[in-house]
Amino acid sequence: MTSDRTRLIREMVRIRVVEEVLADHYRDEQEMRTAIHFSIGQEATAVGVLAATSAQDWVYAAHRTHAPYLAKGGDLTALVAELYGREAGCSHGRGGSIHLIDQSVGFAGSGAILGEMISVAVGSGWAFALRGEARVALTFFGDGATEEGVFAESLNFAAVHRVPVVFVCENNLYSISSPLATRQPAGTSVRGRAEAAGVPAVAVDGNDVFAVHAAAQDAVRRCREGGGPALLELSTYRWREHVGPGWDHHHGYRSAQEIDEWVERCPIRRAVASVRAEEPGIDELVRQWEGESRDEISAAVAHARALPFPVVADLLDGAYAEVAR
Amino acid sequence: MTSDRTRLIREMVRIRVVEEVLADHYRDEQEMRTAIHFSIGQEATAVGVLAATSAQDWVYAAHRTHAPYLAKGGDLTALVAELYGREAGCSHGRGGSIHLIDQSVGFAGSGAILGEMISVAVGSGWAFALRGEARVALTFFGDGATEEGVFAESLNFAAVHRVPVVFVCENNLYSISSPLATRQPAGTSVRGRAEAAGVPAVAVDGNDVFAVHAAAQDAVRRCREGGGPALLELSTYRWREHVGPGWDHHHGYRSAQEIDEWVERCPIRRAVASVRAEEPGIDELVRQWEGESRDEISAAVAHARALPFPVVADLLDGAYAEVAR
Amino acid sequence: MTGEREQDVRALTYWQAISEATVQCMAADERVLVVGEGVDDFRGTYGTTKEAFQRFGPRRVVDVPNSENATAGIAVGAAVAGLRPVVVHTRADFLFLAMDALVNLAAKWRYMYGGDKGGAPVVTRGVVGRGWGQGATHSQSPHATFGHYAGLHVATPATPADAKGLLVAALTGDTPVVLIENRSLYSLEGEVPEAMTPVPFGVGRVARPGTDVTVVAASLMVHEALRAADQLATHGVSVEVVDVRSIRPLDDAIICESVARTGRLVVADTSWARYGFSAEVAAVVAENVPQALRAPVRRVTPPDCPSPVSWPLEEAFNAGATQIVRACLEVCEVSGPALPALEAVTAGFQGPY
Amino acid sequence: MTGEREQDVRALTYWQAISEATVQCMAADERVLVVGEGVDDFRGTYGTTKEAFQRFGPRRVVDVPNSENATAGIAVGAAVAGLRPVVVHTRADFLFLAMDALVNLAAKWRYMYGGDKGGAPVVTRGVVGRGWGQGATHSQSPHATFGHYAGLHVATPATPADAKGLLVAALTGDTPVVLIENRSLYSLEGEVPEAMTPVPFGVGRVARPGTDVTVVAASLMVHEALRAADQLATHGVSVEVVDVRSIRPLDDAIICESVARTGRLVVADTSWARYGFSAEVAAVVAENVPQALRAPVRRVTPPDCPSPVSWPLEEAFNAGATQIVRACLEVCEVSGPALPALEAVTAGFQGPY
Ligand SMILES: Cc1ncc(C[n+]2csc(CCOP(=O)(O)OP(=O)(O)O)c2C)c(N)n1
Ligand SMILES: Cc1ncc(C[n+]2csc(CCOP(=O)(O)OP(=O)(O)O)c2C)c(N)n1
Ligand SMILES: [Mg+2]
Ligand SMILES: [Mg+2]
Repeated sequence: MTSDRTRLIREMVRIRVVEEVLADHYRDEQEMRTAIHFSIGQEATAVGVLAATSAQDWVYAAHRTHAPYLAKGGDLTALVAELYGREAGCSHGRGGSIHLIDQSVGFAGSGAILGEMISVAVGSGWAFALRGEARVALTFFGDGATEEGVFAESLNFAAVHRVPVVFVCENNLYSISSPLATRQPAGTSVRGRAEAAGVPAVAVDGNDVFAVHAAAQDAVRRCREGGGPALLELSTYRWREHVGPGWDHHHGYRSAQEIDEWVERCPIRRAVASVRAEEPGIDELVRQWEGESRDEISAAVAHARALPFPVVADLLDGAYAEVAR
Repeated sequence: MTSDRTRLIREMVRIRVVEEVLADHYRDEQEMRTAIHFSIGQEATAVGVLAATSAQDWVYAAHRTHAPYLAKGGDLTALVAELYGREAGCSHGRGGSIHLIDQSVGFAGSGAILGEMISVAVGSGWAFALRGEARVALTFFGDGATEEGVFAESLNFAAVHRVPVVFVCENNLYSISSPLATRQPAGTSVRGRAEAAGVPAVAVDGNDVFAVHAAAQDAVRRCREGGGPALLELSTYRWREHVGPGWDHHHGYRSAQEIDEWVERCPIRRAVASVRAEEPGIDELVRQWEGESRDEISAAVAHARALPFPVVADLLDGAYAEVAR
Repeated sequence: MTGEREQDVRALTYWQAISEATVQCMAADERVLVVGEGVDDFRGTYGTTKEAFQRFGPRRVVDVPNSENATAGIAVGAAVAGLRPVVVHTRADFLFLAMDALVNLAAKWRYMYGGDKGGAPVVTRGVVGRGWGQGATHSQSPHATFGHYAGLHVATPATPADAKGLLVAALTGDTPVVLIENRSLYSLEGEVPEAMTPVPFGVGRVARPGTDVTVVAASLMVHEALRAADQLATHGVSVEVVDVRSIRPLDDAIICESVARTGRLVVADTSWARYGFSAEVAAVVAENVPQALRAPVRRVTPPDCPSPVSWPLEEAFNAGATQIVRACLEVCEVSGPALPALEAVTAGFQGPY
Repeated sequence: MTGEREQDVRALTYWQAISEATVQCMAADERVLVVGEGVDDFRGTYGTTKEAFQRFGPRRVVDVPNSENATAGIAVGAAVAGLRPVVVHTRADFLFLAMDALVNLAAKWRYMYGGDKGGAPVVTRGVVGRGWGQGATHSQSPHATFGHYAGLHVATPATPADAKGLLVAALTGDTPVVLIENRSLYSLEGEVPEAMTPVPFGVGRVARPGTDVTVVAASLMVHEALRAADQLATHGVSVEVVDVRSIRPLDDAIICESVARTGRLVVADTSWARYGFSAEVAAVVAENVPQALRAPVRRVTPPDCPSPVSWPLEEAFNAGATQIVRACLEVCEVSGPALPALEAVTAGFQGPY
């Protein structure tokens, strides 16, 4: 039990450190020529949910990809190489930060068009069910993506066909700089829309990794047992700017105070505090993990920067199955 | 009051007779070269709802157009001429049964792509509100159209912007030959999805013209007073085949018994029965209205068939504003 | 189908050929499933999915909600997970609602993830409504719209044999495919091999050899071109008709070889001229064999307006054999005697549908 | 802008020109409103909607939910009811989700209802992302996809003056318009008239006169062509550059007149060759002045694959001046000394965006 809880904390720490280090390199070098949407501050959602899955379960992410990719067990060096546009990247440099994949661990893909991957995840989960496999598909998306018609269409199909898919909404209150109130009516919720569409849903504190994990375990178990789809609405908050490495207190679409309040609710700090009693050495452990992760990501960055770029002669490869790679 | 109720009955009788006569001509002549979706059996929805509107209010229909067009006051001779593809048709023969329009009475248009007109109606209602006009937009669509993503997107926008639009769902249990159960999850309803999206909704017996009318009056009044959108889910039933003039007991997707039960619940017969006490002469009146309507539609058909077709030289006219008509 | 032994071939209608290909592919590969609105109903998508439903039932011939965008994305996800869905649309016009999933997901899947993770081989069938006042939004042929995007294969079968063979190729290949079928061809009969033999994408065929002018056509227009050729033959004009079969990949070679021989090109399409199939064919010739052109290229397509309903307008809108004859005479500079207008291939078709 | 008096013209960037057109049209016509995701935010759609929001506020510069399909349909309904919405998309790729509303509703509205009931004059702006690893689904230029459909006007402004003038024309005309803007042009400066003067659709311009070869280009490629022309001039090749400005309607005459003079055609586009802008331009020449062609037509476009992210691949994918130079030398049969590769117009641009 304890080890479970510390494992979740360790995973969050690793993702936090990896992204913070990447953000610095991104800003200072201008060498990762790909739009990056950092998950800094939102680590509990990916870590809590994906710890409830196995490598046979598939997860699809949207544009905020690194946390789900790493939480699912995606290869770090292949991620960093992808960000630097290298041939050794997980998508051979063709996809960039938004198009990650690591099939060996069940990270099935991610995409830049809001909402579309939700339908893709439903399709993969449907395939699992049609073949009678006890596998689950999951899909991460934000509050903004729920405004896309494909979200409603996907909920409806999943409910009608009892598809083993877990819809994971990371509700961070904003779509770029548009607050929820300008996009969705007061008194409604993503959870409520899912339930009205026939998909059982729960709303969970998305910065409480243990609560997220427990809810995800229930949802994944129900899917696996043929109970049909489920939705998790996880309230959380993005610390940095929508896209890119910086902070955006000064842009005015949200208050510095609001950001600071959410930083106070840091999912890592909260998790640490809640295990401190049973795990007195936790702070020491966190410092140790931070160091290890810093070494790991620094090594991955150094390694990636030394790798070769794709060869221009291969430009067309992979556009069609006939053009082999 | 009485006169109100009889007016509604008279309007239903007229639409019923018009469509039955058109169906016979359609079948026997094969001269109306346009796909027609008859509303026979569903007259109470259009009549009950649109009697609550004024000519300044706009209604958009989907593909089942004749009843809303006539109930809104659309010109009968222009409708029939359109069905026969004549230049004098309401759309000069360019649109056919699915693309009707009569701006003088607020029938703003109808269209063949499922769900799309729902968003158009929201846009027109939004324009009314932005200009501060006390006008209402309405949109008729079936249960099947609610599965289109644009329905959810439109509900959300209308709720966020408090658009004066009344969503009118004619739930006739089928999408062509697909029953509701294969398309929408058990335990859900169009009304429930609307409420979850922030749009107040009521479910009404769509074959009870008086109940429909009362609900529509409430919805239209609230819209006019700035109370925002509303949805009416009206349960009804299509008697004839999905498209075309025939009956389809024999096709097996629905039972003859089911059809017969719904024919028993004929909206006209029910309305007549409910007013008989207060209006003893109603049956005589109905027979009289049937005769008048039969004469009216027969004259319109004879007139339309004598009218000229569009001139081929005008083929391009109207594709662009620059090409005047 | 040259190479087939006679007893392997029999006459089938276009819709029967599609049905046979579907059933044979489903029998041969349990991963194949049919997905679409009403594919399971008594009409079975104009007959094309009826036998498949009777034989394989609702688990493999799946009626779906009216949600074209999600259905296309779901098919992508199912294909990525190893199934082989065929998504069927009773009107190709509905494909605009599925366009994002087809162009941004299916077409790019393999490439975006590096080329070695597999693709999203979804097969999409869109039926073009034509005639009987289908109207502006129920009669479009969007093949060129999809043909513009790398990653897809797009075909426009004109014959029962190709309707079967190209569907077989789609369901046995690894590339996402859009098949645009014309409803007016459904009752046409032609010889179709019994075997589940694919017709490769990107290989056109000379539907009729000729020497004076090349008519390159797709789908229904191949038949209009053949009938135009018959009539022109009686006036001493020898027409070569090229059926491209698939527009992506496009068989540039067969087009250029023919025009190099005839020196004249007419392109016939069921969709508009601008940025359409007829533009690409003309461009291929202008790129490769411009010097061969002894006359200006002519395009026979609908005029630049939406499709009207009223039948005299609709007849005028849908260009056919008569317009092809006129174009051929013009490029051959034969001022032949005013020829009688030809009745459309689709004449006698009983609506409504 | 010939005809303008000097003091009426000053230098503005492309984004400033769009902003000015928007503000002037909103000031002149209270029916005009701006609609789009984040149009009201601190970035103001790369600056183009910022001043409009500051001046006219949230009632006329409206942030909307992430619902491209409904937003397009809502804009149609608002336009039919008398408003003049401009719908803004930060990536043109998102237009696939709005395609049904644009092609099946906006484009056909006027015609479908008989031509005399008014139309749906919605204006849609789509910004093409290019460079800095935008990737396969954030870098497409779908102008030809919309250009295929009758009822729309589609323009690809290449200069600040045209970015302003074509938007003014769109907002003062009665036709639904799709404007495809290239993000890489946003910081380019050019002379722009102060007046709210429309630039008519369907009228191209000779961006540079020449005698040996005609390069017909759209949007960003006009500048690549101009830079190619500079370099070719130093090698004795005189290039005429035609900027079509709008692709629907397309100024066939200016293309044909130029090719009739030069005898050689290169077409340059930011989108793919097949069924694209470059195909239509080649077809127009093959239809009208084929005999003028003294060399095969050449198309300079991205290769037939999705856009990759890794920068060496992305650089190779985005054809530019260097490829235009090569194509011109080829059609002019000048085996000029190996010329130094040209740095892209977009070089020095600092991402990410
Ligand atoms: C179809 C589509 N529309 C718009 C965009 C532009 N866009 C990219 S991310 C984003 C915000 C999405 O917000 P949300 O779904 O809440 O995810 P978050 O960024 O907050 O994690 C938007 C609007 C897009 N990528 N795709
Ligand atoms: C986008 C789209 N998908 C599919 C169709 C084909 N179609 C025409 S009517 C119809 C049934 C719609 O059912 P419903 O909305 O309940 O209306 P009803 O016909 O029952 O009145 C369908 C699927 C269409 N016209 N548009
Ligand atoms: Mg968000
Ligand atoms: Mg229905």
